[in-house]
Amino acid sequence: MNNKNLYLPEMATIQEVIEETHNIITFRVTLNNQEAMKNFSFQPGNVGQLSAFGIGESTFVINSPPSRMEYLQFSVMRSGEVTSNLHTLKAGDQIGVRAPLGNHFPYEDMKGKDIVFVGGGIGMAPLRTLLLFMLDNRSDYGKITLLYGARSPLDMAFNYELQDWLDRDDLDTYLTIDAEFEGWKHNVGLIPNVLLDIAPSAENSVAITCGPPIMIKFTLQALEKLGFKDEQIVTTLEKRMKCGVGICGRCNIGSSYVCKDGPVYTGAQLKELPNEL
Amino acid sequence: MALVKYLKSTDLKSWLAELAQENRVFAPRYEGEAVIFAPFDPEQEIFIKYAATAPPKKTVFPQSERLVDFMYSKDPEDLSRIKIEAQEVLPQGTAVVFGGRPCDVRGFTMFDRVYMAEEATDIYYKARRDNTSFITLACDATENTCFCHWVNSSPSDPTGSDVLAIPVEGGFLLKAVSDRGETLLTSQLLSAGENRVEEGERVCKEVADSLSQAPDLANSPKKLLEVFDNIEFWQDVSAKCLSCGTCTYLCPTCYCFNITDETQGMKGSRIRSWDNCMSALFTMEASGHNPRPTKAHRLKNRVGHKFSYYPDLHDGVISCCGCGRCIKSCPAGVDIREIVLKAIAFEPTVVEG
Amino acid sequence: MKFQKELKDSIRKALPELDVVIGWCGSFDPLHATPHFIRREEDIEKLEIGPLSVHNLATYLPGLRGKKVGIVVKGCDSRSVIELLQEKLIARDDITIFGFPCTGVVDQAKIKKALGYVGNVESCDMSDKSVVIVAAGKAHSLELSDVLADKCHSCRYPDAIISDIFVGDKSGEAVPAPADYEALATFENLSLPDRFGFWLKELDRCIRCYACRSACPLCVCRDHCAAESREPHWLSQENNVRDKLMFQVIHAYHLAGRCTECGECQRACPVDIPVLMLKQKMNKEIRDIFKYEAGVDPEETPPLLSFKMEEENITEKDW
Amino acid sequence: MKIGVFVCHCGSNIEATVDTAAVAAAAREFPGVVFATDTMYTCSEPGQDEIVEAIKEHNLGGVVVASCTPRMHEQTFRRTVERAGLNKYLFEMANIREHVSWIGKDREANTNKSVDLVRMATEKLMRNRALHPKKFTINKRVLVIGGGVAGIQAALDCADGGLEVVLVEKTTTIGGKMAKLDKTFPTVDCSSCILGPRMVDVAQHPNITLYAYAEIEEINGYVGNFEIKVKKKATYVDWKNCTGCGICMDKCPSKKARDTFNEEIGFTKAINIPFPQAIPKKAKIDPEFCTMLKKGKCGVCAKVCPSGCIDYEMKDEFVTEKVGAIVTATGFDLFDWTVYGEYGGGRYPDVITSLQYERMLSASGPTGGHIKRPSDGKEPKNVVFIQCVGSRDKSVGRPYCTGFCCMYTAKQAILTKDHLPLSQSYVFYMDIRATGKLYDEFTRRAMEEYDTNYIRGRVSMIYPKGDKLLVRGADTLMGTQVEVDADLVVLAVGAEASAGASGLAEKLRISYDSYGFYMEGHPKLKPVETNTAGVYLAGACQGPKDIPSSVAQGSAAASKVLGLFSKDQLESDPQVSMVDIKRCIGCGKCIQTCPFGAIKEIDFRGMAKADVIETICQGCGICTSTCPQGAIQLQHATDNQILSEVNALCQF
Amino acid sequence: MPVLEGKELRIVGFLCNWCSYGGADTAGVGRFKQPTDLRIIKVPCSGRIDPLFVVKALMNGADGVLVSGCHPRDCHYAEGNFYARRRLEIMHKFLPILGYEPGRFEYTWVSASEGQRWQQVVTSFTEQIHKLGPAPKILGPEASDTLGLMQAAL
Repeated sequence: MNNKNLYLPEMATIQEVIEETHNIITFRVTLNNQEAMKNFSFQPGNVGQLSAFGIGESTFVINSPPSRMEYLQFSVMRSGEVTSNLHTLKAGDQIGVRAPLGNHFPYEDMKGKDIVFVGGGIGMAPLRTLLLFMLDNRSDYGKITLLYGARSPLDMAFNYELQDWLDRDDLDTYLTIDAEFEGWKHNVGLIPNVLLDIAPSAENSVAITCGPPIMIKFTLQALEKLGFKDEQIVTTLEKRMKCGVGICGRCNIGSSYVCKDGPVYTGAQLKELPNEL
Repeated sequence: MALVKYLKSTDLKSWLAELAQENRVFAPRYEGEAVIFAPFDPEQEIFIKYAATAPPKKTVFPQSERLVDFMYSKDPEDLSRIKIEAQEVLPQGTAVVFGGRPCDVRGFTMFDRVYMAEEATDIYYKARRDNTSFITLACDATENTCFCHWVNSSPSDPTGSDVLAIPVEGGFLLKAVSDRGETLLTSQLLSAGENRVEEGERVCKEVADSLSQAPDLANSPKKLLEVFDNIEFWQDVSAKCLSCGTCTYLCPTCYCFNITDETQGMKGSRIRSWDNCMSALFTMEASGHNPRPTKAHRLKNRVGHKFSYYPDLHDGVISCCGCGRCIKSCPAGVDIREIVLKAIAFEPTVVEG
Repeated sequence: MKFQKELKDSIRKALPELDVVIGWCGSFDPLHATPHFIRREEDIEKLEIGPLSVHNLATYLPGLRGKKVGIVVKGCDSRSVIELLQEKLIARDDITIFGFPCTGVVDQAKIKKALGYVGNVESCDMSDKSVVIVAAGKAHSLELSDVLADKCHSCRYPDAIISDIFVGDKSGEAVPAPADYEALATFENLSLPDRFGFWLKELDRCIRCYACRSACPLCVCRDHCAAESREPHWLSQENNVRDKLMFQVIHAYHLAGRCTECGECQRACPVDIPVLMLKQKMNKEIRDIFKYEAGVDPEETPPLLSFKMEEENITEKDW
Repeated sequence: MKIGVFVCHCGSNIEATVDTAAVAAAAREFPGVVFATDTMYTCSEPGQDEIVEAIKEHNLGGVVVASCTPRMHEQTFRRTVERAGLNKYLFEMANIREHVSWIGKDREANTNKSVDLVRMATEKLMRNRALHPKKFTINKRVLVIGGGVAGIQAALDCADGGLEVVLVEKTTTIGGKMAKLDKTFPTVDCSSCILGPRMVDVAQHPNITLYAYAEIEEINGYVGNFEIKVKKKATYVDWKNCTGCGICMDKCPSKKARDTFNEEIGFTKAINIPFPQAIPKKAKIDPEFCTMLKKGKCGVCAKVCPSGCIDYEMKDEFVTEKVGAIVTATGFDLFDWTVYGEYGGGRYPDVITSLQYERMLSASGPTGGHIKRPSDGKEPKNVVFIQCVGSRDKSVGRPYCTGFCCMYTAKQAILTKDHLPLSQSYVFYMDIRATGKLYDEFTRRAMEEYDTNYIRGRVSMIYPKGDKLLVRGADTLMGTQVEVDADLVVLAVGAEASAGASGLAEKLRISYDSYGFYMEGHPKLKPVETNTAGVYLAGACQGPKDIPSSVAQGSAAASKVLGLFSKDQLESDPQVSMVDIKRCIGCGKCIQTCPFGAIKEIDFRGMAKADVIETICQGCGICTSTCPQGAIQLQHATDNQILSEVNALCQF
Repeated sequence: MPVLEGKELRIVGFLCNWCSYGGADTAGVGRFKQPTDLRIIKVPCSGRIDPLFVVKALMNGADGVLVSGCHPRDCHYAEGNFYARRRLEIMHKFLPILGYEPGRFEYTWVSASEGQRWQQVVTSFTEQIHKLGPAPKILGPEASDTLGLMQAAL
């Protein structure tokens, strides 16, 4: 048996805070224990619990790829007590990290296939991990398409690397916002509609989508229209979590614990689970 | 054959006092009109006439416990540089629990599969579980709410226990059921018990026989999933539920918890406390979205977890020990047996044409 | 009960217009009843009213807002209905109230105390005066009055104060004598340290299940109770007696001038903590200061939600 | 949050009994505090600069200043932190001067207490949020309540400043108490000669709408947007067409109507115009005395009125006015002196009030300016003036000094001599209070040039002796008993709050003192503001005042209004309540208890929820303490903020 | 921790901003000497004071709680102290059932000009609390933690 304390966070230091949007910030953190940092290993899609000591913990995906290990990156959208508190932290501040937790994207199974990323808002965070990972292992994958949408350009995270993605020859990047905005040169329209316009081929493809529930719902419908089968679709789920290790009991959908067995699910797996999202 | 001893009723307190020299000893006590487990106190009567109102769950899984203490300290050179130390608070010492019933103690085995899983072990739970011995009292009578025999157990089931105490004439027949149990039975107060084994077996059999025929619940995992989307079914069975936490907190197998932080000045603690899947807050997300917004959804999860999801993950073992506390203590008289049977019996109405 | 048939008939008549009628029926043993939600004609037959009809069904009303609900009420329950109407938490037009002349309900804790463990209950017969319980083949006999709930002994409103359909004969006018709070007075004879110690000792076994709150017909915050919120953060989730007692004070204060002393909080408590006494204390003071009784007039305003420029019965400290 | 703590010495005011350096040192140990220091004068320019610099250097997210009371300098420091780019609500004060250093000398205990207060402030500060005011437009019209000299001044100043003014007067004419005066001290100017033209200005000013014989029925809304319901009481005369010719009054057969303008020295007609210079000069029927209204017989006035204005069927009428600010100038009333048995309790006709005497002195008054004893119409020889009647007297519940009686008594003594050169005036006084410009000189003239006999002492008894009144009192300077055979006794009756003051205060939501005078915003620094934004005070409604002070306040109130209206939009105080819509169950208890009607029920996805109207909310927090689940929270005084202060103090 | 051992008891005051806090200021300006035990929490209005704050303070270890607002009819918010009076009175009457002496908590009215009255109130309340001595305290998570010590004290 493993005698590691499941609940004891590793102390870490915030190296950098990036203000992404008015309500999203990104932390780049390193574990204080250098040995632990050096040995830290994870898979794209794994999540971690960040501690605001005195307030509580909250779950975020590690959105830097395992291929880049100078720091671990987490993006935090302000919504509740914990995230509001995390938003007050600055570079140099201490933070608790419990990671990696959960499952990961089945990137091995995706080798040799065309990849379609569809991300909405903060849902871009998990996709970023896998995208960067695939770009770092570019030859393993076929054509890669990215569709990233947000309410407005002001709500678009990872602004600083979007141009690089747009410029790359080995990546087809599409950006979209919900409504016209002065100076916006990319698509305007809801993600599912833009997706149908781009119409990526389902042939030998995998679609990975993440975003707010309503976007997911319509994106799945759009993907279906484009001929994607359930097993060709991958998404991530969100639930209220506490322990992060499948014990505390709240994040289950039937017998699957999103914190431990998820957060990554294929469309086919989702169909197997009871309907309780 | 395992070690068997006899204890006179009149020596019970003395024996527990002996055990209390090395261990924290818990025994049932009568308070208000309730029977609860409390630290053994020779001044207080040990109440074993019937099963305790609250099971001894808290002896291994306390109502709340500090998981991590954290302390802030400032760098005197630069007060904005704050060091945070997080320190685990592991339970210490050994304990003996006397007077739990077979259902109560078997409940811990439901915890064990989750808390002491190979890939992730809860060391807080494990520390207590490994250091707590159970001298379990076999039942010599049953109540209307008892249904341990529905869930593959019996009034004298020793699963999870270290010693099984069977009430016999003038005292108890003590049967060691684990190695640890044997070490508990070394007191001079105990006499040989072999000559009473037969009497003990008779007591157990009589009680077992007094129970009515148990229904077959093998189908429950499948049937509960079948009614998952039938919201009317769940609204119907949950109508009288008040969404309180009595059933979960009194349940020997309910193991869900919450984690909250409390601070005062420069220090604080991360606390684990019992949580309750019947509460709306249990699954309420920061955004306000709640995947289980009504008591129908929540009761569905509670019943589903015990009779479907858990068995699905753990070789068909139902995560219910049949103690009946959730029925007996429910302020609205919700009866989980009724719900499970109803689900098993449920046949979707075929719409003709 | 003799008017049970009449009640069933009137429910049968009203049911087509209603989504549900809430009453009581038999439960897991003959000694207990349970709330009964009548949606279909065939559910009516199971209805049973009598001394086991302990539950205050008004608790369910706020959760059924927007539905057409019929509810069977004892006199005391009707006061909760009035209070809910007063606070506009239910709409009068949406509910149909079935009243009956209540002759008192039992206190299960008293039965438990009187009989101890009885084993399997096989039958329970309640006549006007006595209770005969057969359990594990043995008959136990009790005086009904010995096991009636305390509130029934000092009941002033045996008939529903408000009802649309009343079956049976009303037992008469409300008994005018005010509740005398005898038990409270006895408790208040204790010294202050003894009272302090009493509450700590009693609350110590609280499991924080909040059944007291969930069963309370006037705890209308439900999912948003201050007990578990962090904003405001009144209580920690730790298992400590301070927070347990603090919650009981919060509960009592939030009910001040609203509580009708139906006793559901205490009845629901699985570990039998005498939490009703705190509410009774509030009510007694409210009665003495404001001459006010909750749950008798749907047009009234609870005293803590109103004021007078001159308060006749408040004497302020003279420094 | 990174917090900076500044502990002020306040020179030696704090430092003398509090070890400020030790407080700062203790503060450095508190959670969040990254910088703490003690400073000589934190409120001084260098002190404030130090805060600004520290905010920048240490990247502070909040500041605590431990110094004087926040009532003194909270605004100052809020501006300071704002200057450094912080939101001004990320600031807290610990009051270690008024509440610590000034009330005890135990340095250890004071230091220890100061540390606690700073700890509380930091704990609260950590839960503060940046708050941002909302802007709203204002209705640049002003309501002036009361048409005495203060109200007239305020109305004219506002109107001249270009504002539309609504002036509401309770009686049928403006002019107030000043219009009743004969002369004014210390210049002995003719009162109506100086007031009259201003009254005419009011009548003629295009920006002023005058409602005379009207009262305030209802006030709703908030600063910038009040809505006023005015009750125009029935006069039974159509004022639109009444020319004020006075024929009705001449012909009216009912001659025993109460003449309030003349302080009931004599009677007036049932239909009357109170005095020739009345503004508006319009007739009004007193229904109590009109035989037509009482018995349905007579109708003379209707017959004689050349413009057919009489309307016996007239009813009270209501008009609604929308304004952005309110000036209250409701003046004062006279103390009811008849409680004094020693002065005859009202039984002797020749004991009159100073204001009655004033009417008697006035050439346009009921006696045509002749001083006549009410009892027999004879000219008096010995006139006794008694001061402090209902002033400075605890036994009648009037411990305060009315302030202007000394002066008008001197004036009346002088005028008596002017009217009746052979008369002799006596003044019984307690002290002479003559603190204004040229005032003391004036009282001296009364004594020295007009030979008024000033006797320092109180009158113990007045009783009739033949056709005279024997006034017996003490001369405390001489230590003797004095008796004067008086022909007329004039009582210098003190001022009290006007009869309807408290009722109006409740409509205005302003507070008043135990005597009914309105409370100003600050006794020193906010003399014409009230604690309700947009409501200002002028004149004697705030406390007894002489004419120049009343006029000065009228102008001051007007300048406040003009200042308020110099902006097109106002900012609402963001310390208002906010509803957590997820937690609100829509029970409406907060709506029920809000004194301002600032919470309304809204429909949110089919559920009832409470919603705060930010511009109306005044920030009292009654709703927060009413809501059982704490779903409505007063910003800047939330449950968690107050609980954090409690916990900072009590958690052993 | 923050109390001066043997010298002070822990007294918490809740004062409305407009009257009583000003009254305490006036007392300070007048240099009216007062005991040092009291710590003042400023609230906008006595109507803002949830009587549960009083209970919270006592249960967390305060020895006395004093609430002061504007005199009735003088409330800055017109009605706040009328509500406060009812609510605080009820709590005042309620506390003894928990075992707190009635004098542990008092409420009163002091206006901004009543510096002297404030001095009088603080002095007399502090004396009252000192006369009562330390309030009963809850000393640990379990009842026995407190009860044991109470027993020992007897």
